[in-house]
Amino acid sequence: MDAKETIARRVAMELRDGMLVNLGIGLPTLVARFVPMGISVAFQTENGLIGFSAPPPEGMANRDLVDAGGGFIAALPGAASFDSATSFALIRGGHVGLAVLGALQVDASGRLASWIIPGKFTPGMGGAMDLVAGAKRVIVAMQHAAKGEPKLVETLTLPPTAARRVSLIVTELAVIEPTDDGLALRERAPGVSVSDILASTGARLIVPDDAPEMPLGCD
Amino acid sequence: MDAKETIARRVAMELRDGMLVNLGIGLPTLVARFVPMGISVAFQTENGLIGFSAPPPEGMANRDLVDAGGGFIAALPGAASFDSATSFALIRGGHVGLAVLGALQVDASGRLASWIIPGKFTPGMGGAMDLVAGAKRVIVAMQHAAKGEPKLVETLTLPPTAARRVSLIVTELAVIEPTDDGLALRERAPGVSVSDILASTGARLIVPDDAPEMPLGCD
Amino acid sequence: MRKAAITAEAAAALVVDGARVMIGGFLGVGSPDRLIDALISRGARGLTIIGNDTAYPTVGVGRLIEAGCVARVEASHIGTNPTTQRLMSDGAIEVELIPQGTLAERIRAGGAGLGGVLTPTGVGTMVAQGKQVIEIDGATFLLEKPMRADFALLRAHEADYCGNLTYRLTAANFNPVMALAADCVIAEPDEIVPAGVIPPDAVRTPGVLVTHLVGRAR
Amino acid sequence: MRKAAITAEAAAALVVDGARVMIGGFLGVGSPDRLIDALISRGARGLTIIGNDTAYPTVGVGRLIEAGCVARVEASHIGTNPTTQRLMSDGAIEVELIPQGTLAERIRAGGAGLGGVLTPTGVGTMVAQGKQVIEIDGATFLLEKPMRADFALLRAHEADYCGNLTYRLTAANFNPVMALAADCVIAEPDEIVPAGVIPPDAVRTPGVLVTHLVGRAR
Repeated sequence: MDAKETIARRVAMELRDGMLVNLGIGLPTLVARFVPMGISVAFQTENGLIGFSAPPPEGMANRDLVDAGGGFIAALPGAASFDSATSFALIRGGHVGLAVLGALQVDASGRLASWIIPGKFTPGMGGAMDLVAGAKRVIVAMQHAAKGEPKLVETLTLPPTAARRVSLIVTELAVIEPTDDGLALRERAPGVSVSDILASTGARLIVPDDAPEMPLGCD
Repeated sequence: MDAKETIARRVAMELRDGMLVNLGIGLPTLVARFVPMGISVAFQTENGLIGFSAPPPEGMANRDLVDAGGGFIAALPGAASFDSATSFALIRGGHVGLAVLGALQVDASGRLASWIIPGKFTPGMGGAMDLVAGAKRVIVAMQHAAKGEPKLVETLTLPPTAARRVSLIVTELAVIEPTDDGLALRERAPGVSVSDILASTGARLIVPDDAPEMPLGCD
Repeated sequence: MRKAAITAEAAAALVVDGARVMIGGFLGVGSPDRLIDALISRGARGLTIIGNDTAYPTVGVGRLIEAGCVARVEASHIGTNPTTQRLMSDGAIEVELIPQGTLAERIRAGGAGLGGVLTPTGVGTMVAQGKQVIEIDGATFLLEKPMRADFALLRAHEADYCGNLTYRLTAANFNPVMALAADCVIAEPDEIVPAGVIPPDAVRTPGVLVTHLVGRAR
Repeated sequence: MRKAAITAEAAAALVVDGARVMIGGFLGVGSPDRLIDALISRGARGLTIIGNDTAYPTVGVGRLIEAGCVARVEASHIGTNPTTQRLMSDGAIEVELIPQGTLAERIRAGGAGLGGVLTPTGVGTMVAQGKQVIEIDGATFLLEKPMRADFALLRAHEADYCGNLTYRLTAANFNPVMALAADCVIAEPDEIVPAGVIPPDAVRTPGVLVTHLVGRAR
């Protein structure tokens, strides 16, 4: 299992029956492949649809039906479409139960940075700032480090996406929960030791006596 | 021609081709009967439809298709329906070219009162406050006096519907325009003299040397 | 994401006495009549009703007023219902009058996570009393607070098994915004159809907003 | 209230150099491609483009950037278009980044006569710089100003002779709010049908908002 699948599988364990879920572009999108058995969730794409699966059958793509990353999707029976103002009324208004987002950094206070590397790359925030401000729960799904540099840092060096603390951070090494006291290690990936995690983390971690292995579902 | 028809006919002369028009409940509704030849306007009913005529053919009424007074209407080809938030986005956003409203009083500053007689009757403002705040032009269509009391007064004794000055006042006796200097008499009804008008008016009127007769269209 | 249909009686049992209840409709058109029946049958008391109007004594929300279910009304117009007028004069019910567009927008704001509504409507009138006035680029606006409720009782035309709703002609009115702004949203459709029968572009209220669907009467 | 159809070229001639232009679409999906073609053909210059993104260099709004028509962009995302990134770095175009929900709501406010938008989005970030922060009942909101434009260029699915518009699936996106917020609204539909063919409940943009319809190519 590669790092991305580990992350996506672990995040999928946070899905609850009946939830409206928004998956960010990139890694978070993979979560849709691992919805646990017996659970039914609705996925929203913020460009204007609830109820899709991706990709459409070969040759069946419709140019007017894409996800927020521009990829073709299929609509499920019971899908609903709407404009951007309504889509973000759903997001800002707390109707999205769970948003899963990528991040460039998360700091000890649980804030994430995800939309700009000043002077280098300025993709823009897209819908991420609204999702962090409005979703009931926000999970950051990201690789633990990038090019050897830790992405979990004591204080953000990049501009934050929101003042709000995210609910959970899931990486290929660990599950970490931001708390009032700082970042608390909750789970280890299979075969990963606490010292492995500490070695790749740039922020102080609250380490429990026993950090269990993360559940990754079954096939 | 009775008083109401005179008022409705004169107001109808203010309609312009392509206008979106909102007619208030009661007397203003009559204006729809006198749209001048060669002019096409769209009527909005603020409970959620543009493009209607009233009433529907005998036996053809639909319980889900009424105007803001609760009366059955017919939708014309090209009608559009929408919810209350959208309806008032159209109204507040200046998309309504002309609103025609009834009033209890209008004063020398051009403000109208139309929604409450404190201690006696409290119908509420319904959509009137939004229409006065948002329509491009607002015409008050009302009888000149009620029970012998002038409805045009120096200063409102009833609570105002808006701070905004209305565009024009049309009664069965006269057409009056609120200006920076006060209420200006613009036209007389056929057979009505300036002194008749002054006798029924409780506010100072700016009287021109020659007040022409009001046009009332032809059948 | 299928929903099970419940009866109007089961829905009315959820709406506890004293609750804040948004009810769709405009002079009774687009109001959930079976839910209103059921609230009257169970003898609901002390409700705060949020809606455009109180219709007529024998129609829509007016029937709840007549049956003594209502302690407070937040509406734009009560002129068509003499009972509301009389009970207000007698002090038996409280009435807050709100301009119609402001009411729609306050409910939308409550459902859309906005902090309030900045509207020119009501500036310089009794409606402005006690409210913050904000000057923006030389124009004056009232700051109107978002509105939410414990329950929203909606009338829809069609619902599908996922709870997606359509409305018909002028029966939509306040129903779509109310679907956003209550903790528990109960929809009473004229018809229920399988998922996939309502095309995605025809849906006006996505099913994820609907807590319960009222099924057909047996 | 019939409208006459105009050509994309005639429409592009209306859109003067230097204008503020809202353009519907999300990564090019739901963007008015024939209007974009016509703007490029006529050599439009100095436009301020308001839209969700700048798509890709060969798609949608990205083509206007590539052709040198654009002086300024107000959008939520430019990460898919390296040309936008490069021209911004070079100082050849200005870019203002706006959170996607805030952008949609600011445009809606501009079209709905509201004084601004009170949103929690962006509080405590660079987006809040220079903006008024308003505390309401213990929560903090940014006051974001309404947005309007000289022109809105929309892509619709169907239009009828009255200008009523429908959109399809995820091609609606910013088009419906933009229809409210520009002095001149030009819609490019895939199909034009007679009045009465689009049922009133299927209309998403009432025809009164549409200034011009772009007709079929000859």
